[in-house]
Amino acid sequence: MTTEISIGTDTPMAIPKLDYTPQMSPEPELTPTEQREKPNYLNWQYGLLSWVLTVDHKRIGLMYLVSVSIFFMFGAIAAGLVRTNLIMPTGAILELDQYNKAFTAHGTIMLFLFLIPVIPGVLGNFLVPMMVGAKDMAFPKLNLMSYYVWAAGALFFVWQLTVGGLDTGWTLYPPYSSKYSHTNVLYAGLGIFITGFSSILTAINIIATVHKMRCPGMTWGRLPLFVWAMYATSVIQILATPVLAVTVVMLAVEKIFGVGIYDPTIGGDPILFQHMFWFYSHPAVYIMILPGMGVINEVLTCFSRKNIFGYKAVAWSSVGIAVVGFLVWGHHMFLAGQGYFLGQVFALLTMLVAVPSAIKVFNWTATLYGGSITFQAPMIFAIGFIILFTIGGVTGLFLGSMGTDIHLHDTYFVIAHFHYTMVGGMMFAWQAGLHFWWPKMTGKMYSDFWSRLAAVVMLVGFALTFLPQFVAGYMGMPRRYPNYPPEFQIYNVLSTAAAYLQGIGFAMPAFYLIGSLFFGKPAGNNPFRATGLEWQTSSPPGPHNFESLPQVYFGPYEYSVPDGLKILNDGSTNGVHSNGSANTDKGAAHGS
Amino acid sequence: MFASLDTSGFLPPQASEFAVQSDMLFYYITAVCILGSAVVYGLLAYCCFMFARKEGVPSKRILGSTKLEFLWTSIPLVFFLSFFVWGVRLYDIAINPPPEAHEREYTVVGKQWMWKIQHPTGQREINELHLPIDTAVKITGTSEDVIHDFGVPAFRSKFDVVPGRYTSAWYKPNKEGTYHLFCDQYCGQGHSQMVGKIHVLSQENYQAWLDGSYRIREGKNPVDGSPSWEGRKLFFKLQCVNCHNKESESRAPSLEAIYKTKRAIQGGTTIMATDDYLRNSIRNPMLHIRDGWKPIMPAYTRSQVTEEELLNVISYIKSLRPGDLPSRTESTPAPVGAKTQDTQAPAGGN
Amino acid sequence: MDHDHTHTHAHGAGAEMHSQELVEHEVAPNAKSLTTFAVLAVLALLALFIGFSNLGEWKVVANLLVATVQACILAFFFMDLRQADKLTWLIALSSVFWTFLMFLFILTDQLTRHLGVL
Amino acid sequence: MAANLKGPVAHHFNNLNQQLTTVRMGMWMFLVTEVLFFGGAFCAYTAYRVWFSSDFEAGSAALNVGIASVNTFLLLTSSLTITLGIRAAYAGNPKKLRNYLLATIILGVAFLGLKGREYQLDYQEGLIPNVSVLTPEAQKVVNERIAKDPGKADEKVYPFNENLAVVLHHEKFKGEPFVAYDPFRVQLFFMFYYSMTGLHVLHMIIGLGLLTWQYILACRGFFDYNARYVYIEAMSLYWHFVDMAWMFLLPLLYLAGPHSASQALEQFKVAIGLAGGTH
Repeated sequence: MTTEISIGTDTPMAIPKLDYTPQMSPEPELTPTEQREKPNYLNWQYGLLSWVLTVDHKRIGLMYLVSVSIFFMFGAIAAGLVRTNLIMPTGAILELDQYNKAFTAHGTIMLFLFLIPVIPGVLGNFLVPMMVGAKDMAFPKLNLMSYYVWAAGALFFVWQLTVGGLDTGWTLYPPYSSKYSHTNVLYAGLGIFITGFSSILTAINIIATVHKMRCPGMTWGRLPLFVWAMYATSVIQILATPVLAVTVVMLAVEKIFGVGIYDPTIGGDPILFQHMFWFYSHPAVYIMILPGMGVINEVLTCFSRKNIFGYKAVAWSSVGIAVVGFLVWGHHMFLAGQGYFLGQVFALLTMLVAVPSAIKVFNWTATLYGGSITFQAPMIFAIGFIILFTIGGVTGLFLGSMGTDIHLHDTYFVIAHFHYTMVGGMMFAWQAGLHFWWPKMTGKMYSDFWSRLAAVVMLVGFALTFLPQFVAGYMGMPRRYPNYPPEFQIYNVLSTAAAYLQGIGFAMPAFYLIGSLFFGKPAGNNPFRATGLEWQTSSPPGPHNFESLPQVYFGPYEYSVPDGLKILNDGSTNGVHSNGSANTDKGAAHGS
Repeated sequence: MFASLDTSGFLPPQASEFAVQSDMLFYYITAVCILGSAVVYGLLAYCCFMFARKEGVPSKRILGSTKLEFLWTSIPLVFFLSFFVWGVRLYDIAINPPPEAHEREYTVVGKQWMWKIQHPTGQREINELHLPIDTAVKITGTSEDVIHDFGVPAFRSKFDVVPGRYTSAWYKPNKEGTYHLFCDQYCGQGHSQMVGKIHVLSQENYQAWLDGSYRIREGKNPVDGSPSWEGRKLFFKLQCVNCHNKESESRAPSLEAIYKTKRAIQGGTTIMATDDYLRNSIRNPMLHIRDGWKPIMPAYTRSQVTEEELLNVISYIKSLRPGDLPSRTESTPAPVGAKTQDTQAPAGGN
Repeated sequence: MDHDHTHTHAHGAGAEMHSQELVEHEVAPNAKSLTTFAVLAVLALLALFIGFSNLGEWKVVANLLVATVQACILAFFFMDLRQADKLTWLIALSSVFWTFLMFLFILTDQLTRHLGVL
Repeated sequence: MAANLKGPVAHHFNNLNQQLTTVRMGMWMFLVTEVLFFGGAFCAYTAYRVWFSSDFEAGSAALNVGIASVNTFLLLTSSLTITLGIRAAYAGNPKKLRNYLLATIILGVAFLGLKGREYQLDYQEGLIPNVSVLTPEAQKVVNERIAKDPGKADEKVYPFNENLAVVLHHEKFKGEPFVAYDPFRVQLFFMFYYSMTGLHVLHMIIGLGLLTWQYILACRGFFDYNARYVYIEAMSLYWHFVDMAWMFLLPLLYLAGPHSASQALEQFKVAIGLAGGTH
């Protein structure tokens, strides 16, 4: 570690020359064989039971990783069907109802079984306890339970797919879903209910962990921003998910007993469903994107060797999004017959909630300023995130402004917008995080070349997939159309072609990441020379994360201070110091 | 099922004043957003190239700058609020029709999977709406089953039709032409079949269309509810179709497209087929006999055809175009527009 | 939402952990619990009395007032909110606050929708 | 007092204090989700309560307020007993704790028993939307109507509406200021009644299961480490919440309509078999 510390300062060079070689720490202190003997969370227990009954947050994280990846594959296949069908104006491969079931499957699976659980389930489970210096989640058994609850909910989705699918769209609007759809609304509703319960449990666990399990010295001001983001996300999950649950319950009651809670012909009100549904489902998009933003903070700072620009602003913007994000759901209903006055309130709050996201984007960009940037896969993904999320964000403004929303509502413009935020934002953040922490999770390093290539392919493929859809949407092409007027064909063909490229991109990591498990070279404890607590332990981490209770003296992102001690002594930086490379000799836990 | 409409470039046609106003806001937001994104991307590119890792050049330690953060909090906020204000004013226009529009209220009923439309003058259409140019009209809609959405991109207009309630919008078309009508709210299997056409006609064409003598779409039948539509029913009721039909061996001259044409009559002269001519040929056929036909046409007296009915019949005859004349066996067909359903309309479900 | 909370932890979890004493359970003499129960029972009787009266419009309002008081007493004494720390208060209040937000916005629309729509 | 709390510290906690406060916090956060879960139902209910107030009051009039009143006190008492249990426990009296747990369980079961009886009576009165069939009385009414006007013979009969009419015009409502109602909206009220009380009952059952489990643990000496009382404490928080939910269900569902003490008493007698059927 001393070698890390001195990098960059020891030799003042006359002519600095560009150096794109990855910033790898020198070869790990331990030879592979030694590392294998060293007990870690993967090898200290054997056998199937030690996995299915584990309460270790790291193993549960891996279980989530495998499961959500499988469901991502399902969702992607459904997306492929949808895009392929849209090559022809009259529908290339699917019947009308098949198409409806395909896009519904795509929506429900991607939302409830991938986007919502992926980062809280995998990275949140794996990293939050390590980042706050704890041995495990606050409620390990609850953690395991929430995984199995989620799996049970997922089974209901799979079941309803196998027995004929669902054709209501993921929004389940009554009276179509309650009265006119002959597909498996009840199974899907049950699935939504149960998976929601799981995400509540995870959220409780994370919040309790952040509040109660922080190691000595880990103040709120020293929490990694990923933890802040996960905290805000969990708050949303706890406060919003129950409302969706009860909404779905009432939908089921209406469907079973044929009583009009939402059915206007017997006194009910379909708009009420939309209100209660969006009370969850709009905050849900922040459940999906906030963890991604958290990941970006970690990756950007590490690969630009910089402090985050404006720690407080970024942290509180997460909380701000979490709170204000609850009060904007009505912008999904400007044209649904919602009251005009309330619509104005929602429109105003929508514009306000856009501000924290803007702050984040600018702060990220500013973080790069004056850095020493290298472009490994996680960094390329992170930059891709900023590029795509910016587009996703600004196009949201068109939809948030009541006037233009009239024309763009329910067109492909909306589709493109939320794919730019959800996929371009969340998926790229997820890939960045996965590539960033993969060495920590597995102890193996993946192929630098292939990972960079995959990042570029995904970026290009994604951008080209959804840019044409903005145009098609502005031309007026409605969403959820298996057939469409011929003049829209050109945009759809472009979009589909790029979608295939994107698909290739998303498939690549599966190969080189799994390959790295067998052929990858040992990553070492801290391949990216990052400062987070999770990097101070061995990789893969030991069964209880740290060998001794870590003690934190410094803020999270002290990349630019190779020798923290000096600054600590002259006290010039009011106690904000790296808990990582700098103070290895001050009792902070580190694996080596 | 979809006729490709002539749409030029990347922009949907602007067929109403509101479309222009809506696009102005759209362009405004676009300009601001492109500018903002340009700033972000510029900084991003600059940093990525200028601060790529250089041997021996450490990174600076910058913790942040409240001034800058205030800057890029307040500036976007100002623009966002401008979007909000302009957007609300635009929305105001969209939901508040001018007073004259209330006199011309068209009603729309959405149903899986068709639009049933009725004109203030009583004419009914399915999946088609003919509108007069430069006239503010109000559209009030509801649904028979699920939630639909009556969307006309060319007017930048869209509103959900909700079962159990009335919602509405208004247009003032200012450009003749044929535009798309979409159902924008997912409504089940036939969602993408629930589409149609908006025809914006000149005032006189619209009037002609109303009484059935002017038709844009192919198909033999006058618009439902128009005089010609009544006339057509009488045409069958009074057995005219027995002789005047499209069969080859028909015993009477074809009536297709004869209005305002010269007709050769016995005695070597010709006569212009005016309304009077048509009227006489029915009330008193022996007045003028068409050259080359036997005088077998019976006279229809007031007791058989009232004056009103006669007007309708004549209006129908005037509306006949080549190929429109029905065959004897034909019965009263479905109203105009219904055939656009049969393309892929699924069985059951509605 | 948890601003004040941040301050409580500003000096660090480590210090916090040692400074923070166990949430005391000074053994409330059963008398206290019984008194609480008595009050709650009286309130329940009051609720029934109102329910059996003919207040018309105001019946539900009065009843909800009583129920709210009951709930507060229950939370305060039986659920030991009285001696709970800031964080617990924050959690409890946030639930009330968000429920309030939901009611505020949804009911605003449900009850005023007919206005302003053409 | 804090000093004499003893117990094993789970592997991932640093000290007992951390463990106990964490458990309490977890349960409180779970209660937040419960509040919003019921809150959503209450919100929907309120919207319709305001729109269809007279119909909802009519529906409420047909409910069995007698059982509800008694149940209120059962639940209150159970809240008391579990509190006393915890107090006793922390005062170092595990035996009392066991007894109080048992008392709580018994009270809860009694509540559920009465609730079941109430559902049964509703079923007998044919007050289950779209499920119930014509009760004999309602059949009589329908027959009379048809006899009076044979033209009505072929019009559709909605069993719920007929049964409701019979119940609402029962002599127990004589002299009540009664409002006109739309039976279909009353069905809506009953849907809320069944789903909200049903959810409440579900919570009761879960709570009783946990209580029983803890009672068994208590008997098997799990709570010899008195630090583990925190689990009962968390459990009691949940139990109190269930009580709290009922405090709002009572006025919103049962007391909304016109009722009288005498009628409530009558209904309760019927329920426990001290008096003949309501009709």
